Amino acid sequence: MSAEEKIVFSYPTGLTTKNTHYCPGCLHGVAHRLVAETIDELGIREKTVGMAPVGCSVLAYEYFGCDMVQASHGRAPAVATGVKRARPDLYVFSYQGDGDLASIGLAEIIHAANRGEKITVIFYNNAIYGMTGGQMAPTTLVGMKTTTTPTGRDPGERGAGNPIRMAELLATLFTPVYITRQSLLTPQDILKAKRAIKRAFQLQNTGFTFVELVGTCPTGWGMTPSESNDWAGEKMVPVFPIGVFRDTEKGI
Amino acid sequence: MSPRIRIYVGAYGSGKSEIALETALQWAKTREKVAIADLDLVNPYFRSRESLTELARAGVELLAPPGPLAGADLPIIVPQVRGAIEDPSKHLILDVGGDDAGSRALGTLAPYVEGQPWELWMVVNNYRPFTSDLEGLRATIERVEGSARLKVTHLVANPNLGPDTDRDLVEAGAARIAGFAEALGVPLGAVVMTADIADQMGVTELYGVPVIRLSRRLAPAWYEDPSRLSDSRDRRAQLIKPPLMR
Amino acid sequence: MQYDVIIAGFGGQGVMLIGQLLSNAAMMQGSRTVWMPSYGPEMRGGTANCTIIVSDEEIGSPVVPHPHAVIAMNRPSLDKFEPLLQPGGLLIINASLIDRKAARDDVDVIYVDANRLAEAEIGSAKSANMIMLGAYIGRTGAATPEIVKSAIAKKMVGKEKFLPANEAAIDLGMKIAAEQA
Amino acid sequence: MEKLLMKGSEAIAEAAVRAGCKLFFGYPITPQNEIPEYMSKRLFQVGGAFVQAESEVAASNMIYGSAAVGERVMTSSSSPGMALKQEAISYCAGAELPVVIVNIMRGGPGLGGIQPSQSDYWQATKPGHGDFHSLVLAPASIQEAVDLVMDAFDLADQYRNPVLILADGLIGQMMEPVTFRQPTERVFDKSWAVTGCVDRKPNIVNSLFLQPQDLEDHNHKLFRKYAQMEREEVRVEEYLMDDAELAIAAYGTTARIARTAVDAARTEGIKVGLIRPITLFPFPKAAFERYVGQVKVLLDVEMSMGQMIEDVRLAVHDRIPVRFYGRVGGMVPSPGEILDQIRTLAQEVSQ
Repeated sequence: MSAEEKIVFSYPTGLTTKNTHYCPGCLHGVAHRLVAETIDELGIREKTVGMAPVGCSVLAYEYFGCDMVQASHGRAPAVATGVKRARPDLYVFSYQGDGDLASIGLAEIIHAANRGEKITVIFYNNAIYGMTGGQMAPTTLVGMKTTTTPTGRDPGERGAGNPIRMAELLATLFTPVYITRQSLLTPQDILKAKRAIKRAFQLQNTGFTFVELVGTCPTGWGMTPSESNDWAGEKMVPVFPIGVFRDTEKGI
Repeated sequence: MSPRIRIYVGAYGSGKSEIALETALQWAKTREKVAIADLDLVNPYFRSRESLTELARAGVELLAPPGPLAGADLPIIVPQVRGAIEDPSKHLILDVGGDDAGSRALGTLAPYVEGQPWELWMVVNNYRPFTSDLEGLRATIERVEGSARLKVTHLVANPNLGPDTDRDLVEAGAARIAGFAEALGVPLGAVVMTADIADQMGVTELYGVPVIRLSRRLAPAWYEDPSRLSDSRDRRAQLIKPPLMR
Repeated sequence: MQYDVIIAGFGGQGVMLIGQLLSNAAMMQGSRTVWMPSYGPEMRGGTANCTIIVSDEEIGSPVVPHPHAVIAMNRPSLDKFEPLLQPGGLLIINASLIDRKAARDDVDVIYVDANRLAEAEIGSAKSANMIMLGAYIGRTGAATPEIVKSAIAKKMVGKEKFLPANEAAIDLGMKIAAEQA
Repeated sequence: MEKLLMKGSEAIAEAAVRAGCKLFFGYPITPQNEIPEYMSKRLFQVGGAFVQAESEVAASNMIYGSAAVGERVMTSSSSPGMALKQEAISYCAGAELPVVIVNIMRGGPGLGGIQPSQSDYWQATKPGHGDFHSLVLAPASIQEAVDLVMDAFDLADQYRNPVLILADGLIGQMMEPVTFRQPTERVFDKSWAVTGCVDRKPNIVNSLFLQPQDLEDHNHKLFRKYAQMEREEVRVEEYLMDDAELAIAAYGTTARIARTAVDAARTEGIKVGLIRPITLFPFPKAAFERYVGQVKVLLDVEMSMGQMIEDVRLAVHDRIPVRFYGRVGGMVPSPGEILDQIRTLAQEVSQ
């Protein structure tokens, strides 16, 4: 390579070369890439074990270039606990969606956080169940139509509840060391999200670290990719504000 | 010749995928570059992607998730679908999932479809719940149009009761759906029936629209079995009889 | 030869403990043995009981519906287990807390004023259970006093100062059993 | 070797530690609390870890995680808790992970009761979702519990499959003298474990198969393992069966009670024996089949409503009539009750 040449794109070794199955405009691929780049930059691919969830990213075990474990629905933090307690020398992360983490796996995520398991949890929040065909998620916005809230999520008469804000909820616990919410909606957002993921991995061996990512689901939402990005920025971000909710090292 | 993009929507179990397949195979006889896209994200069974071999033999391109993902319980729209929508040389049939839940996938693509020549055919079986009367059908169309973000241009009459379908049933159903079409101000696009009933009736057209002859491709072999026996209706009656009454 | 005994009383009277001591002593003398507790709600507040079997041969059923001996530390225990005792069996009654005599006339009975003696002679009401255990081994010979005492010593590592009182309680129980023979 | 008088639950925990179990994840439920309590003290002494999980569901998924990195790991529970563990047990079977699970059974259904029971025979031998088996070991004494727990870890590693210790509340709660043998020195291939992909391709621990054909092949592979277990791992104890005309089928504590009844019946001249399955899966079919033509009636005795009796009947294919006697809800059959049953059957047979 000559001095003038500049690499503008390279494939992180933290990812396999397998093509992902994600729909056009879906931001799971971006989130995967950020995790993979982090693994590469920290040089920890050979001592990292990832947990794949149940949900649209169920096949994540085929995409990450490190050792992977497929977990049952919602239990990735428990499985990660088993891995990390057995091998504290490994870097351990789970990659989970909103149904997996904030609904069926709510007990597992809260208690893993509260025990201070030395793991990093990457939480992709797109306010819908993608895999099963667009049902209400715990993070679905009020008024948002899904296949199980056909008239829009109604916390009133229909008793469908309000969106759960996981980053804020986990930040009520004393134990976690790093909790942040970032978005993947613009290139600038993505750069910030990358820094957050990297910080989470760097802090992993000091305690529980959590990165929520505001993402989209063009297919589940019935929108084009660019419409979904706009919609997420306008509707989701006000409910799921971007920010750092805990960074004990920085006194937050 | 009808526009190069034909979209099929309808309630769950209305027969969309069968008709989409049949249309693709018919088009392949008279048109170049025919493709069918499987947008059925909702129901992992009986999807058009299962007829891969037959489509390949007819020269129809199937746009569906590759390999093992075809059997996955994952809502996948392959990027080639948008490419085909925007390619003026392609004749594209979109097989959309059932009801408004299924047609949300179409909403993702609606802005690209809008600039192209297209028709949206809604398959109606008056022997199914929710579409057996005019009000139910009107509500279903509204739901589907809401999530598809496109208007229904035609109704397709597909009156049937599965293996128990006979000529009388088809004639009565087609008349009823033709009435719905008139009441709604949406033209009828076609009437669908199995090949043997079409032969019995000796028709290739009905209510001024073509008859689509169906040879139930997606139903698994066991599904046909009861009707091959002498009298499936009697069989069913026996099964329904409460065991304690005997 | 098989010895079996149900020891019963209030929670806190040390019935589980003397059962374990007996079982440990049996093991140390080379016998086969089982200690089986009642457990759960019964342990909290109500009556607690355990079954101990000491045998030269392999022990089959750990469940003994009709024991050869019953040590009753309180009235409810006596009411519950006296009817289950084998004819000719041994009934040891804590006379300090039980205000009635044995109802059976086909069994061997020892009355031990255990709580009063524990306070008056040993100097600690807590030793009542040890006096009862002493009476049991004195009458049956299921284990020798020496081996029971070494089982106690093993159990009381770090609390050796209580050892003499416990040993005295065993001896006192044996004496009572001998007196009532 | 020194004898220790130990409670069944403690002995099971200690045996696991001596077998090299480094991790334990559990959730409190009576009557097995002594196991997590013991482990919470003991494992940190041997450089292992103990976590009181938020639920049985989480605990069993934690063992899935630790097994995935190739460490020896155990969890324990009692009947209602076992129902919650079934999820991860199926995943362990599907992903071929070696785990050891202890079930100290209590009465059911529902919240049931905390007294001893054998009401989980079905749950143990016909477990979870999907086609799979756990290897199920049923001890009848504390010493046997200790020995079986140590074997369980080897069996789990050998077959890469869940191994279940199924014991009733009596085994968990009673004390008997035990000795601990040295663990075997067997070495097992764990190249499949997710230990970090140094100098190798990444490993994936997974039970998802998208292609029906692949999943069918995987099921067939699992069932070849179960077939091998049926050939090589069956364990059964026969007692006084040589001349037996009547035989009792019972496992666990019930079998011990039955043995006392058999002894008593023998003194009355009744030719009765006992067949005690030690492995409930694989079930010792041959041990029963062998007595077709010799034994005139089998009496199945359980602390449940007749669960194992199905396997006994299958084993003899109706060529020996099988009768049933059971107590449930924490009611433990006495030797006398069983003796009465034996006497009645003996009379029937002689007529």
